[in-house]
Amino acid sequence: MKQNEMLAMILAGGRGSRLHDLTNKVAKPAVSYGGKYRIIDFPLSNCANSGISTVGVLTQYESVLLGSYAAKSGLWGLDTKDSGVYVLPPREKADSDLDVYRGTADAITQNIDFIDNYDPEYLLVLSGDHIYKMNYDKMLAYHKAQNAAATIAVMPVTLEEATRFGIMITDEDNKIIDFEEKPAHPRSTLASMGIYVFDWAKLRALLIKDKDDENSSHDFGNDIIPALLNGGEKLVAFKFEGYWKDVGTIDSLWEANMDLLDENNELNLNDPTWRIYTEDAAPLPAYIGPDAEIGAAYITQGTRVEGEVKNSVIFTGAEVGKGAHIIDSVLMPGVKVAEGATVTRALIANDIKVSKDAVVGSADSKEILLVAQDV
Amino acid sequence: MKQNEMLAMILAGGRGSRLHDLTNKVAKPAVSYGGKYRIIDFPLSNCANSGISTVGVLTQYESVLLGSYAAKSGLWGLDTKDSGVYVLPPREKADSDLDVYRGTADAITQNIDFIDNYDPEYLLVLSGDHIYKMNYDKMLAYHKAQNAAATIAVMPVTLEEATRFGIMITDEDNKIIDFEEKPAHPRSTLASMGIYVFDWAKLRALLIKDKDDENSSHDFGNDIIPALLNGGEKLVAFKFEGYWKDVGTIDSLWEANMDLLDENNELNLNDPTWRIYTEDAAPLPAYIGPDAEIGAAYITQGTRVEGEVKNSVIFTGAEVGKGAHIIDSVLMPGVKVAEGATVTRALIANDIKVSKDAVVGSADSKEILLVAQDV
Amino acid sequence: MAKAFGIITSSADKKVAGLQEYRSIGAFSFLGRYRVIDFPISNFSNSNINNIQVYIASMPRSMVEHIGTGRHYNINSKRGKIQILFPDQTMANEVYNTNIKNFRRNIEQIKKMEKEYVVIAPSCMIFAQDYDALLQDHAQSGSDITLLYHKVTDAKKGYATCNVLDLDGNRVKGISACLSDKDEENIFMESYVMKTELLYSLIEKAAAVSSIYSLSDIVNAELKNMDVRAVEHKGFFAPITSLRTYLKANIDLINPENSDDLFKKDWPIYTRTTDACPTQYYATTSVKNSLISNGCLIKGTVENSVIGRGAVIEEGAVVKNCVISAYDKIGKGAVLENQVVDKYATINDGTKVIAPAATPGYIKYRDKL
Amino acid sequence: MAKAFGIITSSADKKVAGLQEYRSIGAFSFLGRYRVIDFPISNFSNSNINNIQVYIASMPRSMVEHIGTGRHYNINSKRGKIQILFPDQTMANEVYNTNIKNFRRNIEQIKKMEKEYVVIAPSCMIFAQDYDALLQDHAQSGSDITLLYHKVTDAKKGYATCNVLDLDGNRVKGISACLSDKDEENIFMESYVMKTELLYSLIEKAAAVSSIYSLSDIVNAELKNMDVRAVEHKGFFAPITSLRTYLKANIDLINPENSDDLFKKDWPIYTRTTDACPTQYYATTSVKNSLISNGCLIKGTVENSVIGRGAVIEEGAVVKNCVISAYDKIGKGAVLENQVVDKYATINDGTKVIAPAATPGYIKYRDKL
Repeated sequence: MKQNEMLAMILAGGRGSRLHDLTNKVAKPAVSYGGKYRIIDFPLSNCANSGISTVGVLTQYESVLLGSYAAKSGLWGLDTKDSGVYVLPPREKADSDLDVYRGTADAITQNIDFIDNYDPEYLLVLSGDHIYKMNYDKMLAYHKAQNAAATIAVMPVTLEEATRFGIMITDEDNKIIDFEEKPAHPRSTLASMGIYVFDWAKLRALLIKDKDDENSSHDFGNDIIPALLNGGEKLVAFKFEGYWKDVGTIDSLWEANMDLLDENNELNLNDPTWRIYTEDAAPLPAYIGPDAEIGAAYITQGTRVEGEVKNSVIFTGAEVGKGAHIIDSVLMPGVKVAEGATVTRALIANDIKVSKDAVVGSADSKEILLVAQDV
Repeated sequence: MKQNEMLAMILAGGRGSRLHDLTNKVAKPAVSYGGKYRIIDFPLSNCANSGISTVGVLTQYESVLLGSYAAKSGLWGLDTKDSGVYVLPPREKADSDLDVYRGTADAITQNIDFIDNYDPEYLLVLSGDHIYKMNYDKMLAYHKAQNAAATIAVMPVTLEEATRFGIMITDEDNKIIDFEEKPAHPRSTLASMGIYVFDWAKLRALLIKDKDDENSSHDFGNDIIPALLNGGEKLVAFKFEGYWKDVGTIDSLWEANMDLLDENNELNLNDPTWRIYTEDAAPLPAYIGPDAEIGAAYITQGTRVEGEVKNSVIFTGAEVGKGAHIIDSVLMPGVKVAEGATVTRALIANDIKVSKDAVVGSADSKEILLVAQDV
Repeated sequence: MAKAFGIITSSADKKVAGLQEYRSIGAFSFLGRYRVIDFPISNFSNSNINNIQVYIASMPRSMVEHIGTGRHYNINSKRGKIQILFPDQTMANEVYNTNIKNFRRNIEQIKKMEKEYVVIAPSCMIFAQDYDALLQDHAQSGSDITLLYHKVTDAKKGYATCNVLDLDGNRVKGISACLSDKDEENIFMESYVMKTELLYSLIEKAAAVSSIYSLSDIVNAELKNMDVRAVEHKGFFAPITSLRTYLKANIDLINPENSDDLFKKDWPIYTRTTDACPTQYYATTSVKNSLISNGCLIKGTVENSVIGRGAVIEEGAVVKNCVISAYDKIGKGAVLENQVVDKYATINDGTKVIAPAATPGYIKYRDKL
Repeated sequence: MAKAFGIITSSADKKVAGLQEYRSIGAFSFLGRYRVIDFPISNFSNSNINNIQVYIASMPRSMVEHIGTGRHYNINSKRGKIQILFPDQTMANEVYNTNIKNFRRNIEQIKKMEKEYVVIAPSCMIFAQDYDALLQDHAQSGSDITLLYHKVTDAKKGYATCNVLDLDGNRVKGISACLSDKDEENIFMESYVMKTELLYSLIEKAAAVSSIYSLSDIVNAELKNMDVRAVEHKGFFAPITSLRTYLKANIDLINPENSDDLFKKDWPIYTRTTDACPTQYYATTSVKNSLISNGCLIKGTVENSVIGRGAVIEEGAVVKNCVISAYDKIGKGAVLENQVVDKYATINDGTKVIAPAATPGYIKYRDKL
């Protein structure tokens, strides 16, 4: 696409409180995933691969790590002369006091001045905590071809799942005729993925109106999309098929990691035409010791494995001692499992130490055990 | 110096309200200077040239332009694997609500978590709105040689000027024995430049104590330096000789620009061993038209001069029409002076248009005229 | 993302006296702050062609340093790449040093591109061109190859080492050296659009027919078997084929009418910055109709000239119709007319070097006179 | 900021069968994800030597792409620079291709460095060295030159193209080829610290005496006129001088005792990232005592081997004591022992290639067998 024809804004302010101790110190988009990535690498790499030059990352809660990470725009090649990743927490202005972002739409409203600097025709609004690969340039082409005011990416879910999502009711031309937030009795199974392309001029006008509306929660799903629909604007659904995951809970984060053990997983991180970029820690390749027993596993560089690893994902800097057993588990970055310890159906948080001969988790547990303190 | 032995934090939150309309839209550190620079280029280039890898820029008021500018760490070569410029506005944390920086020291206190990530031995605290060249590595070497808890850069001023500065009273070994903020009757002429090297561990402990002190204004000059002195810590003065300017007013900003017309000015921006780096707008060289009359002038690339320019500084993108006269003036970026207009003893703000045959400013005016609206 | 990758050829067949002893034409400085290669690379970058191969015939150092990883050309280093490709070994007999030979040497790198189309541009010509538009136009036309040409009315001057297209409408009937005595000619801009598959087969065919065939030779030989179409380029065009045309291209672009045509707001020409400060002018100076780069000290008289970064023009010096390169020192009272002064040269106080406009002089790299 | 600039020599005098046909030793991949040149560049960067010249003898493409602008080596591009310097023209008779000739060709670039000292390191040897400490040590000693050496007890094996130092205490009495029948020798690590002025004069002297003199030759010849001191290097050291030593250096570093000695937390070895995903291991796999890069699919058996990025080891394949390079495919049931497999090679299902450890085999770039 042309330079700055479409600007991307990533909503990365979520507290992710259902991830418990994993998000005590880092915002959810900075949580580690897939051996070497952080969740926000996915929307950022998608932007880079879709030819988008300028990305704003809207942070809010506990953003120091997320902020300094996203600021390294070179990780995604977004550091050329006219491109950049800009971290945008709430800020004080001449005409308003310092205030938190009151909702997803307010986060954009508070950064209208930033967006105006680039004078884009289209605005892409993304969430910072979903795992998926998507070509936003194709979505923009669809938006243009449909001559829509807004295009919303949707994916088919089951009727049961549909009760947990914003659901789009469309006609045969993918035109959105109605929208329901978490309906008890869904009229459609097309769930919004929280990915929007807007005509910037139209959205801008609407945001300025919404800003002072006391009845508004300043949210895209609750306020802006309904306002567009009620205003008679053309909204279309862009159908996505492929891997998409909101890793909102420990179970779903574990599951998303386990998905990678299937060689034919839909996400396919090994696709040379659509790489996910991340920080490279410059360590050695994975060291697999003389007595190691490796089964199905997903292991990244900078690890040392001297024990058994089966059906598990081992992140950068993790170590598995001699005679230790890692079964159906996820070892996040820097985890050290000492000799003889056994870890089963557990997700061990960053830099945790599992001591010699400790037994953690169990094969029969229904839920995945989160270990966030040394054991 | 060793990677991250010393981290730099630039205080860039000033409203700069004495610069009037120049700082309506941009924070003072982002104000243009010297044809092609912004003020914050000076501390950032000094950091790069002193071998500092990691710089935090503490922004507050109207920081969108300053923030996106400072985030382009590659401009100062600070985008290598382990270096970066990080923009740090106030942010919400798990244990505290979103709040503005309450003082210079509080700005550091609110970012202790950021600094701790890099585990530096020393912290360099700088101001974002001074124009000067300085090797902070030499200052650090002095700090270490003196085995000080804090080192403060000072420069000699006149007794009259001394009443406007924080004044350091030192013994013959440059040890600071007392400190006076804007004294009516100065006991010394060594003015603090607002440049500090601290032992991070000592400062950190002090900041945590200061944070909850209700009598503190959370300011380095008012609170932290006196507390160190009272605590019996060794503070030393590091003497600076050379060009240093706080461009707090329109007159001083104009004057600082005019200083560049003297080939032997002390600042010497043409020094190949200590370049000041800035954004390169990739325009053509300066076009000097067939009827131009150029006298003593400082003109950067991307300009078009077809009239007369005498004793003036012409910034990127500025244009001077045929028969126009620019005398003793500063044309900020993007200023267009139409044919036949005359500009005398004026500072024309960014992107202002001076219309055909307009007359702006006068040779007899005591103060420099700031032109911030099209005339 | 464009469906094409870009190739910039070395233009090793062009010979510019003096300058070329120290670097290839692509690495020549141009208009004070650019290098000639900035134009084809910026054209590709602006056309969304982010995979670019730059072929180098010899003396690669300055080109490698200038191009770097291409960030300053706005190429996302994760999605795109500027790759510099070197010849195996320069042959003593220059006729062997063809672009076909260079392509063959690097054929594995061409095969890695995996793009349907290739756009080929020369490193020695100054012009702006939207190759994305040309690519779409080419695909729609159904032709095998699209070539770009520029209609000139001064063909007798300055195009000696260029080729011309013999056209029947927009069909190309022949490609031949510009030796005619006509004023009007269609100068071939050495720019091609074709499918990558076709380039492979032309490379193989050329090698099979003759060891000294270049790409234009094989295209010319195959004209009867292919549909080769020409598109006319409009706007500023300057091939750098001699010292005179180099000087002329620089001086022509002082005129805002020409520079406004080449440097458009939506078509930036990127280059590497050197962090030079603005230029200092003195009370004694007189500057007329010139382009002045940053970092200079100008005390003397400059007319109709292009002055490179960091040059010093001392008091009383007179510089007319010249290209002064970076870091040159022009001494007090020195007089230069119609000269191309290479980098780091020193003209001593009072030295006078004057040449006629038709045969400009060249002053060597680091020379003192 | 160090008071020295760094030079990395091309090591064109070393000959590694096979691999070197495609790239110089500095560009060899090493331990799956590094290249040999990463070690000397990281040593300089970690020693605060930010102005680095890398001399290249031939086949520069992969080296130029790998080094880029040096950002990944933590070199601030505004204050420092990694400069790649090319030979004028490779001479047909290899004896002429000395480092002195390459220095002379690029003498203007050396003169631009404006640093008091120069540190010279080879591109073909794997070791960690704090050159800043060595520089301070050199300055304090008052010697003219400081050389670095490593004491070995297996001099008969693997150092054939290295030189040894003849020492009297720490005074160097002679530099000569390692041809001795002794086991203990002081292998010269081709690393020098001296004043830049002395390097100039040695370059001039060497050229005056013999066209085939290299830097070590002229230093040896001048030993009687200078105070040349040697410092012993401790820690992991592996010169890459043959296919056998290349394989051995890789396999030795599987052992954490060796790798912990070379890769220290405060002495990172930088390299360029390729954004490969983690490696996928299957239920059928058996991996023991190996280093496995990212992006691989491992279904078969791997023992005592180093596996490069993106390699595929199919079910039933057995790889022992091998270096498998990036993007190799080892087919089902194939057996490889003591092999160095170059990049992009395919070993078909069932193929067996077994060599003795003393004379390992080499499988060519892009070969299929």
